Amino acid sequence: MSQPKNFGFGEDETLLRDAARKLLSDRAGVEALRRLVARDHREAYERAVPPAPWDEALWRQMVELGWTALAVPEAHGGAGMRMVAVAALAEEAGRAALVSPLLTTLAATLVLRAADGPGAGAALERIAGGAAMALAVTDADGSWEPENTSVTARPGSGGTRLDGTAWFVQDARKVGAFVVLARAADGLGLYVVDADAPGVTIVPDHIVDLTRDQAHVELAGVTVAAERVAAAPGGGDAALRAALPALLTLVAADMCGAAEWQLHTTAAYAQIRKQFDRPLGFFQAVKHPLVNMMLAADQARSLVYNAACAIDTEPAEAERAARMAKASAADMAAFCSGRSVQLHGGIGFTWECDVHLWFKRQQHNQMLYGDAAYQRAKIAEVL
Amino acid sequence: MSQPKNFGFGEDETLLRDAARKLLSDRAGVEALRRLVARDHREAYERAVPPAPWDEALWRQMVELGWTALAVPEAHGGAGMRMVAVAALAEEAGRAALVSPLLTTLAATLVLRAADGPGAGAALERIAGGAAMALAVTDADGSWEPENTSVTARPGSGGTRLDGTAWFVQDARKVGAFVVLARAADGLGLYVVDADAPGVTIVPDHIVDLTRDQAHVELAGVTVAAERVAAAPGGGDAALRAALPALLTLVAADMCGAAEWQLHTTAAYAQIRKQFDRPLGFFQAVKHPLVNMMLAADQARSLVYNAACAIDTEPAEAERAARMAKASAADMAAFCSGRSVQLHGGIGFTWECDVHLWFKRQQHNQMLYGDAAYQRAKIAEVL
Amino acid sequence: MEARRDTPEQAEFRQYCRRWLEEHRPAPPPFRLPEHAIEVMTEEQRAYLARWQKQVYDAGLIGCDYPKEYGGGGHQGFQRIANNELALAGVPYLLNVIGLGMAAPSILHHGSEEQKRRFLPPLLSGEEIWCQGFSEPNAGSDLASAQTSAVRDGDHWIINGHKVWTSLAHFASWMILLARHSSEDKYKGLTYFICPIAGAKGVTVRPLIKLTGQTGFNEVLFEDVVVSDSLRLDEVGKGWDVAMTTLLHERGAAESAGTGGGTSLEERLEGLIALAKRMKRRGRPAWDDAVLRDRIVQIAIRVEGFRQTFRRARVGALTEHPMRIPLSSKLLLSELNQDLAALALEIEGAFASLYLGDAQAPDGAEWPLAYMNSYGITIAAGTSEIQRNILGERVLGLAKTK
Amino acid sequence: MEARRDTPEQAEFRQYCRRWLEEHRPAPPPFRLPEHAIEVMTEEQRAYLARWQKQVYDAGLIGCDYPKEYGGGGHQGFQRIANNELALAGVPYLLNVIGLGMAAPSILHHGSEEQKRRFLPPLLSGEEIWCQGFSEPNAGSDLASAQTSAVRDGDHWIINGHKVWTSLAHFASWMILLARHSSEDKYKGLTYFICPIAGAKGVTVRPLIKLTGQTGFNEVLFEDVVVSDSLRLDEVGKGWDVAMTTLLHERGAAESAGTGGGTSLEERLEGLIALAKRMKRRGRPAWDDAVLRDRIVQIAIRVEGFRQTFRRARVGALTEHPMRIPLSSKLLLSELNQDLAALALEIEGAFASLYLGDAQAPDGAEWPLAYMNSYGITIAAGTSEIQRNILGERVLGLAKTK
Repeated sequence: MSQPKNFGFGEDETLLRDAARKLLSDRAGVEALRRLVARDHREAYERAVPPAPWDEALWRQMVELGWTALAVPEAHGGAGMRMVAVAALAEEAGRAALVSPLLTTLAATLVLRAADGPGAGAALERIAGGAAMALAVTDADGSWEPENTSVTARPGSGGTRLDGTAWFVQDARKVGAFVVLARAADGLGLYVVDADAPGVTIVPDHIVDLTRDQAHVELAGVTVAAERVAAAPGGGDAALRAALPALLTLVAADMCGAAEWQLHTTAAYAQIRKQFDRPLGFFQAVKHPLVNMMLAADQARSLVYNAACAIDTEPAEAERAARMAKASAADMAAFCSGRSVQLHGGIGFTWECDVHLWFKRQQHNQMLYGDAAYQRAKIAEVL
Repeated sequence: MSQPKNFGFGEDETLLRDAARKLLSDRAGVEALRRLVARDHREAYERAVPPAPWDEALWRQMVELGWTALAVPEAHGGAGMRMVAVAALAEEAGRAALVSPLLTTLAATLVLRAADGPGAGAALERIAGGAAMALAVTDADGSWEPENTSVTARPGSGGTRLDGTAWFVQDARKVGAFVVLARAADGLGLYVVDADAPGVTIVPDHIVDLTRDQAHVELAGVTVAAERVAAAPGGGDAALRAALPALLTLVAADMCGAAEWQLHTTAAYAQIRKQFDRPLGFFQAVKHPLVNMMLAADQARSLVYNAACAIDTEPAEAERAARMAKASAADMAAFCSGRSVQLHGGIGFTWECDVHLWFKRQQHNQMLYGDAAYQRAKIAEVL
Repeated sequence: MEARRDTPEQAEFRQYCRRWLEEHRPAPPPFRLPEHAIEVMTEEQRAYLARWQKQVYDAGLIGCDYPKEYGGGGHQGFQRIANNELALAGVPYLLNVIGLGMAAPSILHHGSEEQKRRFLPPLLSGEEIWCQGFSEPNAGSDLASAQTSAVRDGDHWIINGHKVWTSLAHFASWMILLARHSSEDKYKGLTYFICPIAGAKGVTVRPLIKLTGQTGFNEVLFEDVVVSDSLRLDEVGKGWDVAMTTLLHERGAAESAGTGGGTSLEERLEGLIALAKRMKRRGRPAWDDAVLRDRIVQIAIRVEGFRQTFRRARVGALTEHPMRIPLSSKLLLSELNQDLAALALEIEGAFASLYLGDAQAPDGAEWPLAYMNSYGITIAAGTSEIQRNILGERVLGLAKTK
Repeated sequence: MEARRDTPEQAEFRQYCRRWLEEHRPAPPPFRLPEHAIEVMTEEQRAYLARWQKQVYDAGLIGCDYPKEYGGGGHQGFQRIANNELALAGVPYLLNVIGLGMAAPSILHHGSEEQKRRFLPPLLSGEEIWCQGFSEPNAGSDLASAQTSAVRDGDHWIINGHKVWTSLAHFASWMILLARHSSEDKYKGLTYFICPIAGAKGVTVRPLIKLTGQTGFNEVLFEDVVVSDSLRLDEVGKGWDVAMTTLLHERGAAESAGTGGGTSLEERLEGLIALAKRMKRRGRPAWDDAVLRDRIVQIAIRVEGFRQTFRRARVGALTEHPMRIPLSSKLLLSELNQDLAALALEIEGAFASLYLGDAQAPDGAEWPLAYMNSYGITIAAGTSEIQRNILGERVLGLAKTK
């Protein structure tokens, strides 16, 4: 199967992307973002229970616009759009450093889409209907290898009984349910668990990133009914592996959008800010790093669209393409974030300057699903 | 044992260094160097047998000044000077991109000094008397691990019989004898073999570096008398290992001297050459790389003197310090060489510009005794 | 990999190219061919390669996308395929590399109807070789400070000056020449000419030697050289704009010049990986060294990134600023080639010391040669430093560094 | 490692320091202490640390190499030892970091006899805290463009203006202040003052918040603040020279500020290695990952290189240009700290997301905090870009970029 010249990015994708950019700049611009998460530094970092603020009205609006249904197959009431569309939306979310369970829910969707259990379809329908969900698949070492899940699934009265803890769960306090990976006697399964189900305890982490919340989710004798089993034992890791390229592409796309914001914000500053009686941008020590930011962002972005397109049209190429996109985007994000602070000079080091919000989001993105070196090691295995 | 504050670099070392710098700039300056090795590009690279020109008169003068006897213990008619002195001399040789078996002979000296065989002392006395010698210890894979030597030593009539080939022998056509590492039944030994001994064939390599010659030395039934055995079987690898820190420091020092030449030559060019109606040095795209060259050169040089000083006063620290020096110098050399060409612009790409002579010498130095990544892997084993 | 983007029509053409190249692969010459076209020096090399280019042209693999009336094939998106197949086939490179990569697009965009009809056909067929006259001894990076003068004299111009970096000038019938007709304005004072070289009165071509020890570029001196005004490209004072077009289209030239003839970036990457699997490091294949492997994968990612960025450049919806990608390709490609070759030298270890003519040299000493030559590309036609200025100023809108 | 360079006398002093520090290690405070001195905000933190510095001073571990008549110990080469032992002992850091690192050397080199006798003793003992007034909202990197004005009025000067980046100002008795007495010459128009802060009429201190979410530096506003001419440091118009001295001696301040209090570069490296041996990567210690290990060794080499370069700076025969090493130390150290912290975050993987107050955060979230704070150091008191200009211009003699 061959890839379309334009990455499959056509009319619909352009419309979606432009609509998203407009809505987010209207409803989730820098000012709104600051009010939401950075009004006060003590509030943000010094509370015993870290805050997890988000704009639920904006969420409802995104649901109405069908963003949560984007990746849900039509058979389950979704739009069943291609990965290039999902990537474009993720890119806009990153550009706005969006505080929302949107990407988390899209990630859950991509996994559920690949799962064949009785509960998968129902969960997808809930998502299409506006439910936010998060993956709960990572172990205490922060490993992204499914085998390592520390949650166990055993037959119990009235269904499957889950015990253990899922770590590094994204936006845990913004979602209504978790898609939990657990080890049963005969393999790994995926289970849909409501956040308020008996036996579920959400323990918030204190994190650097102000645009997300993260937690570990403790499961003590949580019962999951048969119709909530998204992937029967033995099918869970298969579903995760099938969805992995899409998960990597999703976060890489977020990084590309965020990097564009960093690039343009820093370039704009270099145009107006004067030092030694000249605009900063006159100096090659500022100009050339900005150009290097642009070049790095372009590489990552091209690889993201290639990966998205491969997921849509060339599955055999997808994992390699997606790992390349994530590796490229992670190194790019580290570089662009550092320069966005450094090139802003003194003001860039302050809380009042916006750059730290993207700096921190990127740092968080870099390690999600494994950092650049990890992805490269995986790529080397297939070169 | 603690290191002296000044690295042990005192009066004598300063005098030696300054004398060396003067002699080499008088007798082996850039003009002389060009006449010697770069008069004609076809001559340099297109002859069936690559040339190996050198200034034997200058060699005799260096012998008179006692440079070859520098590292020879006083017991064998040498000056028995410390490694800091040897490093200082190597630094000047690198600064001048000196065409001479001097460093090769110093390397052989450092190994012989560590060898306990009957022939070691005699060989050291020959060197003190002005004989040039080279190490022949590397196998066909270019490995610097003694175990891998592909030369064998067997009892023969009238002494030991050597067979096999030693590869990547430096300045092979400028020396009178080789210190050959060979595997005997009961371990590795070191044997002093005259270049014109029966059974010795020197096969010149065509190499990039214009300031050296290199060859593989074929040994077919070469007989070595007992008094020419520098290290009896079992003692050869010990001697090489003992000398290794000094060998690494020697080549790292050469790189530091060469880098200083590259730095000052390129900076001088940036002072006078104009582009866009300004001196090149005005542009941070030129200025900052030049500063980075300087910073890298300073780091390597400090590590070289630390390594030399450790060899003299703190043997337990010597290997680690020397590997750090070589690793730092190799990366530094690659960076400085590249910038010295790039920052010279169009002229830097031509044969008529001097920079390629140092560029090529540095490229050769980088891999001698193992490149930066190899040294770091060795360091990691002891961290 | 390339093939997956073909339309049915293109796929058919690709098959045709493949078949033709298999059937017409020329016998290897009895003499050594240099690494790439811009190093060709001897008459026998020239004759051999000129014959080959004519054959390839006649077969329809050159100028595929150029209009028929200018000697082209009148197709769309065929040249990429032909280039790709030419590279894969490992046949000799095309001799008229400056003409194809730089002169042809400049003439196509800025030339008069007459000029296009007169110059493009023999350029594409290789019957007339072209060279470039931009750089000067005192205007390396700073093209716009060119001092070679063009003085109007009725229907003619009198050219005086000195150009360097002029690859292939010793075989060239024509040069694309950037000259100064007025000293009033640095940029508007420049005019662009098609200047006769071979046999032209007052033109002297002298070979220069590269740091690799190889020839392949020249300096050209002009003493009262007479050029008809009909050889002026675009208007008087438009020289800088035409030169920008030339440099924009240079990528092709840069790539083939940068990398040893026909070999593509992908092939060089494959060569690098093969080298790592072949060379020994601490007794095992260098490929088993995780640190080297990680760096090889970094290069592989940059190669794929370049390929995909080039692909994205053709998708309007996914590119904001129109010049953002085009202006970056020469910079990216030349530095990528440099880093790729440098890594190869590290993989080679001691063998990196071996050079042309050495039996033990891996890949015939391709890598040390490619590494040294890579500086020609990061320097020529606007150094990497200048490329970054251009990107910062024209794409990011930063203040001019001047 | 440090010890091996001691003279017998110094070795004895080292023993004394060790013993004293063991016997006088203060009880940990009931409240959290910030990572380093310039973040100290609360009165209880100040009191605790001021008490500690006084104790250390009375024990003779501060100002060891300063003349006795200025409250010092009158020794030579003792301070390095005391600092080293203070770091190794893991005791609280010294509060008056700007005073010790920047004000004291400036006063010692440029102050009058009276100024030295008046200001150095309480500075060393920590009884008077100092802050620095160099940067301004519109003169970040470009110190020399400071606009804060000093107008002569008989035996006094009237100060008006706005300084930022003034750590510890909220506790400070004094500020080293760079002000403009004349607009004629950018550099010669600057004069250097010792300006009263605490309780001084017209002085307003406002806290600023760092991107880490922590306080620790301030902005200070001056409205007709009256400063006696006897508080001028060196001559009128010599402000720039004094400022250069201040920045030259900043390393100490930069190091402690850059890196979480007392911890030395070597300790941070050990912490990095320990982290790598502790954190898991693909089920095994990150240290087993050859790629990460290679990068750790690269950092280890830079750390040793910095140490040895600093050592070489004191050996005349091995340093050509006298400023070559001193002018590079702030740049090297700040970028090394930044890269070291960045690598630590990669080693932490998912755990790098965890921040202050999280029980699972490795090393109490020291690394993300250190990484973010490292930008304070690559930016403050002359950005890395400016440092490279200074080195290129003052050491390599390149044309000024201005």
